[in-house]
Amino acid sequence: MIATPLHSKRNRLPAVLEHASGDKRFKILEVHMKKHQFRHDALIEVLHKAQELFGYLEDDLLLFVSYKLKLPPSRVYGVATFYHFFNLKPQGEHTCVVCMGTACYVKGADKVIAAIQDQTKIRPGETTPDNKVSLLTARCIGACGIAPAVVYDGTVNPRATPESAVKQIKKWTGT
Amino acid sequence: MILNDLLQIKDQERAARKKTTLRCCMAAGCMSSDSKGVKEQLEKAVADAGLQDTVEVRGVGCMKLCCEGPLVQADPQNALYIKVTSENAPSIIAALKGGKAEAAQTDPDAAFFKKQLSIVLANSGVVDPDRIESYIALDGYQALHEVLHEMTPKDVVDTMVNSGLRGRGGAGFPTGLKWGTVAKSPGAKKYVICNADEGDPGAFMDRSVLESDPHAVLEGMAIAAYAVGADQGFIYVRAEYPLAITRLQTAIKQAKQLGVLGSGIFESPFNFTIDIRIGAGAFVCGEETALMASVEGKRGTPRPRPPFPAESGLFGCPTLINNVETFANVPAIYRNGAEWFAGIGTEKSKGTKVFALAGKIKNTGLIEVPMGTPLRTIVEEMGGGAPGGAKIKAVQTGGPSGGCIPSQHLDTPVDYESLGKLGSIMGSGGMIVMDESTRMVDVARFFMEFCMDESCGKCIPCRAGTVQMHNLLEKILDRRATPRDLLKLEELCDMVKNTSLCGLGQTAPNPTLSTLRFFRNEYEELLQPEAHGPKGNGEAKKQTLTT
Amino acid sequence: MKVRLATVWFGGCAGCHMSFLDLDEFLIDLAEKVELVYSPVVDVKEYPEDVDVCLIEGAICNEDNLELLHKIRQRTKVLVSFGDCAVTANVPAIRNQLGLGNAESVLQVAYIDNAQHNPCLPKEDGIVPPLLKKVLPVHEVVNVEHFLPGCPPPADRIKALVGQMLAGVEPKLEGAQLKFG
Amino acid sequence: MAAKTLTIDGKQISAEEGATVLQAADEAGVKIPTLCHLDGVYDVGACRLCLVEIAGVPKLLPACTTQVAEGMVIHTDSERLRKYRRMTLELLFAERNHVCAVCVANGHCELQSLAYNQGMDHVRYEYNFPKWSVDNTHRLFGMDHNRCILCTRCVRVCWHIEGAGTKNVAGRGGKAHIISDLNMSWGQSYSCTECGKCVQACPTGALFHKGSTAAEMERDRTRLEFLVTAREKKQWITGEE
Repeated sequence: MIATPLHSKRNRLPAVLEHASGDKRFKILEVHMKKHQFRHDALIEVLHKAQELFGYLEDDLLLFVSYKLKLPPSRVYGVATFYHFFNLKPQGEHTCVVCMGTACYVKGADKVIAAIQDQTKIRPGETTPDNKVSLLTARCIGACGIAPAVVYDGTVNPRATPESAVKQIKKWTGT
Repeated sequence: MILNDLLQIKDQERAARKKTTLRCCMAAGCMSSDSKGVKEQLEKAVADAGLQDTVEVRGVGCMKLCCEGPLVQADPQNALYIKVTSENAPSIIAALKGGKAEAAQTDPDAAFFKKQLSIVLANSGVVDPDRIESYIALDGYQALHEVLHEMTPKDVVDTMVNSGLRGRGGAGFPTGLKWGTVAKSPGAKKYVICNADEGDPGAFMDRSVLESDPHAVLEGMAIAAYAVGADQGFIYVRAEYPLAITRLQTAIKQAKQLGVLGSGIFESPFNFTIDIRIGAGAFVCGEETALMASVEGKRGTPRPRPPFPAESGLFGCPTLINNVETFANVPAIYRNGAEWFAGIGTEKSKGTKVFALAGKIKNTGLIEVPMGTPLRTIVEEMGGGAPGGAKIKAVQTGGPSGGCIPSQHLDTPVDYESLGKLGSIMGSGGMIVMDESTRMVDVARFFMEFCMDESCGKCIPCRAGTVQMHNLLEKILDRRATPRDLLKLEELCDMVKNTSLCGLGQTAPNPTLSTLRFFRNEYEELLQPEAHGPKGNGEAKKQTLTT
Repeated sequence: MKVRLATVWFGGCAGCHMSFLDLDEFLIDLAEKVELVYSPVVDVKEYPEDVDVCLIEGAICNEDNLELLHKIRQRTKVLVSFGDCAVTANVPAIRNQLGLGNAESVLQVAYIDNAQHNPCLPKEDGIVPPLLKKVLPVHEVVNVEHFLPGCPPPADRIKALVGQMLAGVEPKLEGAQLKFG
Repeated sequence: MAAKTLTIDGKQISAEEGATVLQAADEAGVKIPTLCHLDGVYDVGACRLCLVEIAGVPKLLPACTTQVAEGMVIHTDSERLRKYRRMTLELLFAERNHVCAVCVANGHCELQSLAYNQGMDHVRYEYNFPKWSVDNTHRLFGMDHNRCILCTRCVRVCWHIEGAGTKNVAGRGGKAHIISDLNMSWGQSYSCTECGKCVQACPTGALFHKGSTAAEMERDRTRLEFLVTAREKKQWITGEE
């Protein structure tokens, strides 16, 4: 795969700033940055806030952050892609996070996730084509006492089974 | 804020205690089983029965037996209710008046509880983590007052040295020595960081401490800051722990309002503020130099040491980094004295250790035991063995950096040195029990996959070596590997261990090495004979032509 | 008794064999010491038994390669991976980057997309041997005793290795003699 | 500056206080292999090729970030170190698609020459054959991710000598890769000043001048040295021309 030469390059920033001026969420984000005095070390905090406001971190949003914090865009992108918590693509309507920590794993989380994959036909990190469900895995949510744990839209579900997981997915997808 | 104000709060809080207390667990595990609904129903039932003046329903932190949650404990009746639902919660109130409780009970004096010795978890399941007064009622912040007014920073460091406390994050570095080094490092600005990036899968001690007793951590950090001369602290906590973050935010706000954090604490010249930094899902940030990079808002990649953080850490300033459990030990050490603490545990490992007991075991949850307690006591007596009478095969400690201890070594005392001798580590305290149905090569592959995914990619041995080791483990599991592949795996383990930049890479081979050491037959059973050529030797046999 | 030498040509451009022919007068010395029992330049159909040494050019790309390689290993004392394609899989393995289905893609490009006449896939038996899912260097399939990198290995490098072997010493190439590419 | 006396591979040498083991060894004529070190930019200790044994220190330490100390006894070329170095190189070759035969840097590549100098005659690990792209969108330069070893020299010269901050590492672990700006094609990068320092710094054929074909891409490091001297020592920058 070889990309071909481009002869025009264009500064996207003015367009991004103009777009941002009409969107309230950018205002809120800027207030948040101001709270941190636009400090460079607040980048991760700012990205958390941005993801909370917009759901995911699209390029224009990252460009806005880099401009406001006076950081090179490559720094912002490098940080946003280092941490698995940040999504650069939109997520589905519902999220299903299967904990794959050791305790959950030895208690059958692998079977739970296999059942969900079978039902949704997507792999971890993907979203169903109808944009209903995103499937994610977590490294350990620290709920080992109730393993295996699955988080449905932010709510922890204890002692999950392949059946209970499929039931929840079906509820979301209406099948 | 002066001492009298503190004592006044303590007295008021104690005087307000009611005849009966119903403690309802509000830590993340029980919350996921609707303990919030349980608490609401209990409160409603108390109101309906007109018992507001004699019965207190208190939301508390972790009550340790997580597998049986939601838990409710009635005192002084000493009744521990398990798996309480919002439907049967009202019957617990009825039982106070002689009725019958529908909720099941378990024995609060069973070995799981009785064999514990609580220092770090002393307040866990007792205080209301959302109320600073509740912490003060149990002598909270008195140690900080005493330290600020009656000890020099050097005294504080000396006490820590004498206590013998060692870092609870995994490596077991003597805490007093670390404090002393930061204290001696020249620099006008210094930092204290609390490492709450509890990333080991299967470990939830730090989460529980933060959710159950956040003020103990804040007080510990403040004492440490005074000892080393820092005025700014950070708590770096995982984004996966939203409840812990909320509780910490509440605790910091309350501590500031009361004046036990901020400027001129207890009318001394000592200033100290604490900010929270939320991680974003990177295991490597548990490594101290990576953590500092992350606090600085950068990619969480580690850097070579020296210079150590004690000399040049956050923003290039001397920095003290300890983990949650280490800080949570601090107030008790200054309340009760270094000798008291040094009297607990073994010669080289003092005090207690909190473990998160999970996996194929009957009682999963949190335990705190004196250092030196045999694994067998923890797993068989306290944990109740594997469920369904299955045979325990191994205990995994230290997460992806640790190893599997086979059942024949269950009499090993739990301390830094003994676990190290078995090729495992104490680690942060995750303890996963495995029974006969667990395949050890699969366990090794599981951890290798973890390390491969979590490698930051900076140094080659870890970035590319974990990929190759994972390939080889998959090959073995798929029955495609030959004895030569096994040798290649062992050679890579040695190389990655000795050449990686940070702890993640240096310890990534441990689960594989320890399962190879104790369960080598499980690997060998999966091997295929060499397809062609010389068998059994690692290198292709070098030959010359002899004609 | 003369050393029974074989050379074989798998997935590669024959450049290594060309380089072998560049040995010039050394070939004459060689002819006194070895008997060439199998080679693309010798008209022998079946790989013989009891071969002392075999120089293998090329990566393992298809089932014919694979089958013959196993036969070679069984019938040969010493195998030498001869040139980068044998040692690293080199250019033939670039198709591996396309992942699953790369073999089909390669055929599509070669026989359909770039065909000037009668674009069609060679389906009949014996025309194109079935391609492997992944092109492999020789040592990932069988044990290999010696490695002679280079694309192609220059004649002096070949001479050094073969010379050492004939002299009965452990062949050892060093430094720039081991340069890939 | 005080001088420190130390022993490197049996040779008694003296080095300035604050010098790294790598510098001291270099001055003493002992060549320690490295891929991520580049004169003029700060060291990151990432490639692990310059690890050395220091008597009394249980761990191997990178020569590039370890400072000399009085009485240090250093071994740079033990059998163990040679074995680890060869393995490190094999891991690199297996990681991406380093096809030397068709590389612009063939014959001028630090990875290639290190491999043969360390006696790497083949790679024992399975090649990953990952799918990486070639970015040819820049007017003057190209980036072939297949040949990148993530030494981050390009990132460091871009940030610390040029000050543009165009290049960075994105992603992590095996997915880590070099980006321009927000992972856009290089030709679209608005911050790139087209100075070409990254191309000069690259040890392999990952960054190249467009138009170079196989084995044509040679680098001129003196151009970097010149700039570093200008910026750090300010030798001829006196305020007015």
